[in-house]
Amino acid sequence: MKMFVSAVVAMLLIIGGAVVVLEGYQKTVDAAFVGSGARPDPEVSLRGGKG
Amino acid sequence: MARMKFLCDADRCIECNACVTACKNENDVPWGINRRRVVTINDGKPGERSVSMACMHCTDAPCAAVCPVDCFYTTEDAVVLHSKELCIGCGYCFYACPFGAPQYPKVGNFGSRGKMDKCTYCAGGPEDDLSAAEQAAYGSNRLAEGKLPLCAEMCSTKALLAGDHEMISEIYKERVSKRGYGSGAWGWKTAYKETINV
Amino acid sequence: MLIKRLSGSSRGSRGRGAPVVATQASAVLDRRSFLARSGLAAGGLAGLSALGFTSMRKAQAAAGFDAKAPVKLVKNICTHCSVGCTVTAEVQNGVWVGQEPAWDSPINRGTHCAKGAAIREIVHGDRRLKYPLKLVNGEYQRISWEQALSEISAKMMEIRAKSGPESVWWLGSAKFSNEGAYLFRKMGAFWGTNSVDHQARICHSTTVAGVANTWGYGAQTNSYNDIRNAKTAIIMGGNPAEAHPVSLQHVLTGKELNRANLIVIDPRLTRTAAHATEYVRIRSGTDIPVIYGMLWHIFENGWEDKKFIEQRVYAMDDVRAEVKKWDPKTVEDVTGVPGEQLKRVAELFAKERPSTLIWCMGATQHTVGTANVRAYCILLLATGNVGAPGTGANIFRGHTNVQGATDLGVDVVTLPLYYGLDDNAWKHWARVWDVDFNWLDSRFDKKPGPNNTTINFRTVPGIPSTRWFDAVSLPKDQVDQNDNLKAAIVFGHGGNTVPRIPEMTKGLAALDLLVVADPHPTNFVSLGGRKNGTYLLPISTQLECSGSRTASNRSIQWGEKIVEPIFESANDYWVIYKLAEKLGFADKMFKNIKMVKGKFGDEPEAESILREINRGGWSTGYCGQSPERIKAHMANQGKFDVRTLRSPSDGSEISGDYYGLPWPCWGTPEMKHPGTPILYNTNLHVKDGGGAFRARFGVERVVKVKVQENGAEVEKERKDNLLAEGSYSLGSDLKDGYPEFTLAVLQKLGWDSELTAEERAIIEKSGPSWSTDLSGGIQRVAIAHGCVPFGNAKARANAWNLPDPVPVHREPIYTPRVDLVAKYPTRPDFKSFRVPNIGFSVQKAAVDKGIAKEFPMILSSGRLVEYEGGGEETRSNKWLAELQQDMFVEINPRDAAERGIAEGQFVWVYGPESSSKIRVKALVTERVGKGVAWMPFHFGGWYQGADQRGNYPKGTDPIVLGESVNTVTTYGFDPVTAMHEGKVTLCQIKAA
Amino acid sequence: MVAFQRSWGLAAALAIALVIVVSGDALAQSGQPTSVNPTASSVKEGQLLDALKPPGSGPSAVTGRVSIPDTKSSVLIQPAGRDWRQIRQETLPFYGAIAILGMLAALVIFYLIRGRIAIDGGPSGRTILRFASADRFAHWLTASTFILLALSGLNLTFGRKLLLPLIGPEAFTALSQAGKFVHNYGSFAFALGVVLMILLWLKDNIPSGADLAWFSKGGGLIGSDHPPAGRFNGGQKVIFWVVVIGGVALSITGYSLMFPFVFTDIAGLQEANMLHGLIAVGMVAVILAHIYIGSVGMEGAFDAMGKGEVDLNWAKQHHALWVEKTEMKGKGAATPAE
Repeated sequence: MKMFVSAVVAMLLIIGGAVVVLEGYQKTVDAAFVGSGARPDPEVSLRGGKG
Repeated sequence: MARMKFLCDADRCIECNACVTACKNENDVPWGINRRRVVTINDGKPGERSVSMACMHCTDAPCAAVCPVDCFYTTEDAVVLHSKELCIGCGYCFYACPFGAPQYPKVGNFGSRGKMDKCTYCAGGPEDDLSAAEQAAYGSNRLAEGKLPLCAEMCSTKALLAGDHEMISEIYKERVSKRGYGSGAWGWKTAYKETINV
Repeated sequence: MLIKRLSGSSRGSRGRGAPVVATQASAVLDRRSFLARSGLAAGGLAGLSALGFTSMRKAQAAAGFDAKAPVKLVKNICTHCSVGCTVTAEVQNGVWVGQEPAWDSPINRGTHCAKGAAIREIVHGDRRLKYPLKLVNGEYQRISWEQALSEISAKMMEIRAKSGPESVWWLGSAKFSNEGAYLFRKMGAFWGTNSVDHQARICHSTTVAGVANTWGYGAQTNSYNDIRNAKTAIIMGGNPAEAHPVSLQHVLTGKELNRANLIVIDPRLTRTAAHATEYVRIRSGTDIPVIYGMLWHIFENGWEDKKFIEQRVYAMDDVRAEVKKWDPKTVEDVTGVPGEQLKRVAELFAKERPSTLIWCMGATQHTVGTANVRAYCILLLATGNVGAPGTGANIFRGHTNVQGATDLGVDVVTLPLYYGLDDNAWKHWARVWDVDFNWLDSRFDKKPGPNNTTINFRTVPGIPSTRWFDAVSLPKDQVDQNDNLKAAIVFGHGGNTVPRIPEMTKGLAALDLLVVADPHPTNFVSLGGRKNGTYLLPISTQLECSGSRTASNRSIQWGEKIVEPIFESANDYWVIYKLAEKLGFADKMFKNIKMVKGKFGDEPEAESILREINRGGWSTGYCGQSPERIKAHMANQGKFDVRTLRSPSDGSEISGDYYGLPWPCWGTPEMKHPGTPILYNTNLHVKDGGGAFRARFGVERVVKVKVQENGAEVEKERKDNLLAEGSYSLGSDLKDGYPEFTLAVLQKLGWDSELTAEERAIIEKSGPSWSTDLSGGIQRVAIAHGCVPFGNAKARANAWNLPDPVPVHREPIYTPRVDLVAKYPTRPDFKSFRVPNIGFSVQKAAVDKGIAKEFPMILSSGRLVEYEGGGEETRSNKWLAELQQDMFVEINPRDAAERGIAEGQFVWVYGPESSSKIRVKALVTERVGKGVAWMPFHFGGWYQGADQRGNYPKGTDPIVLGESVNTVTTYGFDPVTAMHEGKVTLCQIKAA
Repeated sequence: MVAFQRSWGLAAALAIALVIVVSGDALAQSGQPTSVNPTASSVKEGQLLDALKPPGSGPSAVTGRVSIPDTKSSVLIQPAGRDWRQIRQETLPFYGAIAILGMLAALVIFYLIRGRIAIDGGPSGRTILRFASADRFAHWLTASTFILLALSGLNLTFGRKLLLPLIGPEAFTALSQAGKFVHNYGSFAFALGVVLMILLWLKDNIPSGADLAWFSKGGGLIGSDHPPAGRFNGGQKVIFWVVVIGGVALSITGYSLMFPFVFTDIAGLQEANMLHGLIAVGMVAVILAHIYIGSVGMEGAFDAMGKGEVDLNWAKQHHALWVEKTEMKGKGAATPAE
């Protein structure tokens, strides 16, 4: 049973890791759809992680 | 009751984007989400046509049918609305929608794409009419004020018609009979399973 | 924060009995709350909260929700293009919270284009200039208005002392209200220079010159609404679908109801061409051969309107001679248009009447701009398509008040209302301004002229906006004034709309003083690398002050102030008044103008400025549009008919008026002249808006002619009658042509007895002619007899006082067809507007250096519907900026394939002068033909590949920046008005 | 993000549209379409939809050009949504229900007929190591995530009809939202598990002759004698390959759904969603059988993965060849069962 528990814990860790990592790359539309010349409101960057 | 529809007369639409900015102005839609957009077909060639497209509020709406959490409802004016409280942002409505109307606040969305936002025919959402909550989540509710969607009201050449389907069909038929040509009621067969024989 | 209406109310919708219970826009609901509500919170772990694990949040009422403040509906006019759409604003507690369609306006009938529907954002403007700024060692410091105006005026006085008044250059704006434009020109006059210009220079300056020299006034002869009557419409050199979208409502409705022919002639298959019944693709810069190609078919087949020509046109035979050279073969070689197609177009235009000719920048922005425009008018005259419903020269003006600003003299060649610069004009305005003529004269520089004459700069045209930086950088002896330009006072004008930006940056850097008074910092700030001597003054938009503006169809509309000027911005009136005060002539300048309490203290009242304009506006019929009459029109917009623009004669205060009292609106306001919707319309009585061609070129023209007389060649004098023959306006007592009305003419006709005593007294003190008689009596009497005050003459097919009296084709300076330059060279070099115009040498050098091989592609520029003018204002509006986020060049698929360019990739566009290059995206499309490239001209803020966003003061940089097309556009100026050649030059494109 | 439309849809649409709309416009040097009447030849929706349909398939999308960076919005009409809806509303639920309920029914019937398969000669009290801790870890990692993914996935397909009426919209939204969250982020754990299993057990799962024999005798479940089997018998190999192929397919389609428009356009996403659903439902059915046989259906089977040590008699009965090989190596010394 020990392995079952460790497997479930591993699963939860992976889920948590995925959230933190992937949310970092998650872009909001006001950051995703920005053309070469555009810079919408700087302070309202809803991008996760890197500004 | 009225059966509200949209009709874009592609022979009058000049892609001036008034409908797009009117929608943004009236509903305060943020950068990146375009409830309404104008698509130009055959761009640059003779026979080029522009069509303004948002949600067509279909009969037997595909989005409502496929929604896993059943968050859509159709008003008696046949306007297809949804509740952002119930939506889980799964994207199924986007696959089903023939017109690409549903939009999501996030892109590259790894499962948390945010609540779906789409054209509400300026009829708000489930919250009580003209309340602050409805205003914040869905934008204005012009239908409750006895008006029509601002995109159609402000269309520069009166190409985009909104209102009861008999009235706008009548207007379009009359126009086509007078001018002798017409590229048809775009999207009606797909959305309403019937069209205006031009 | 965009304050959005919290409405628990019926928003004052029309005709609804329900009491107006509205909510106060208290809680700030903007895009962030919108996104938060849609399940999207900021921050890294957005995933968790975004999902709203406990998604069952009760919709908590926004704090401070208040439903008491009523909604006020305010009408103003859109500040973007010249169609003149009415904007209905909903104001709650002094906050503009929403826009409603203005259903009543006969011009836009509730509709808008993208810019009009997004105009509310301009008054919220988080990218606006917020307070006066001073550039100190490259850093912008916030200063007070008082300090800014004192330092500016001190510097100006210093320059005046050292170099004289001509070294200060005034650049006004087409965004002024009529009152602002008038004050700006008046300030230039009181300062002592005629170097006062605005966007009309690079818009329709050639139209005004060409059309005025053909039949009297240089303005749109009919109106947008009148196009509904047209059976055939040619749109040549214009793309109204992007530049005047709401005008398409009338053009397309007319096309549908009349099953009209809509023919678009343009080098590019524009959005307008997509709705045409016939599209003719021509080579850029060959307008005259196309027109003459059509006239060739018309004269060949006798389709011309012979009676019209014989009665109302002078010297059409000179044109016939020139047209003979343009047979279909030659036309096809030069323009690329097959003969068959031009014949079909010519036949439709001449036979299926009424036909109208619509044009815009495509016709005017050439080194042959004035000649182009005259050729357009000649085509209309030949086919008798002037002065009737559905006909006419529908000149689509650009900005919201470029027509009003042009009328009110923000122009280097004239005083307000086209009086010109001669002594007669100055005396007239001295009388109206109630100022001593000699004092005005003393304000101007004098300079010894050739064979001991003295040049009085009071009567010398100033320096236009296309040449100002040459006047700064050229050596002093090449500039015909005491010293180079030292200071530039810029009110509401972009920095990227004039060609040769590399040259301009040199001039910009060399200026001692640069003042930019504008709602936005403009491109002047991003270029030139200035470190000191720059002042930015925040000016409010016209939506934040009241005033009248003249639309392209000459209708004058009144705009009510919607909200107070935001941040620390002030309106034009106050700034001009304060500057005039600091310069020491405010007392004289505002002598008859009432002062009212404004945001920063006393400011001139718009209504009283308009009354002063009415007191002096006799020459152009700006005398009848009193503030009261115009405001009555705005209040009763719904009563005006959409096709004729006339209101029913029901005895009300506006009965029988045409909407906006389109000028000329003769006589005093009390005379209640209804305005002239269609110029030169002989089918109506003058008191109902009828008219005729203006007798402004004299009664007779003496022409020296060589004639064979019994074997010897003798030079004889032939006298040509310039007055109309057998054509007159309805109900005219004089059944033939007659000169313009003066006291002498009245006396000869015995009508002077009808003048009242007061009128006679005023005439003694003021001028004896219809345009200088301040009482309006001469006009009243003339109209009583059914005659037109400015006379009844023939339109001139041959404008003998202009270069190329009969328009001739001349190749653009930079032309791909090098073989044609010898046969159709540009005009020889000459001094124009105080600076040398060396177009001929530049064209010759281009041919010698083989520029056409190294730069094979024709480059043209034009409009986008989402942006306007230099684009600063519209690129700062996030709803518009989102729609066009990349500066691009349109390139034909085959040209792109040859250069290995893919759709959407970055490319370099190289210009033939100053090794200029810009980095833009490629838009591969069939809109442009092979060998043609096209770019919008609204972008700025990048320069030759480098992003200049850092040069803008913090928080005032527009949302979208991009390269300016005018970095690669080139030399070339119209001989009459110094208009630039923005529509055709050469370029090379390579993948970046 | 490239601002202009770049998907093949546009190029094809325009090229084809050009053919049907314009009389051959051999563009002369100056790009001169000869007699052109843009209005008469105005393109019609029906015309375009039919013309753009690749032969023999569903109607293709009508695409055009938009000026906003969101290039996917240039798809004006994509009727393929109808087909996707058809499969989502009818095909998937129908076959899903059949597969799952059918399997459950079959297992119940089998249990009633065959009952629990006992160990020949009862448990011997001595055990033999069957699966090391790594094997067990991989198995349980994949198994536990699969169960969660299956439940949340089935909820999206059947929840609306079955669960929503019971627990009400708000609760169902909360549940579905949590389910989607777990589904999307748990997928990484599942993918990892599948990879581990491949690494660990691929070599023992290559199909061989013995398997055919195993199948011909119904795997010892039907009838009496028991075909010899190596480490993994035929059935287990089937399960292995179903999990591997199915797992990989689900991951591919799943991740193209989680990264929309990165790999494919709208049509691709619809296809991925259809495949994801159908494969998943099939896998659920198969795994149900696996769960049955590994727990209720056979005495002593659970210990293989539970403790890793199996009863010797069980091992001899089911995996005789494997037992011999192991003992021959003398590695698997018998140790008394704890």
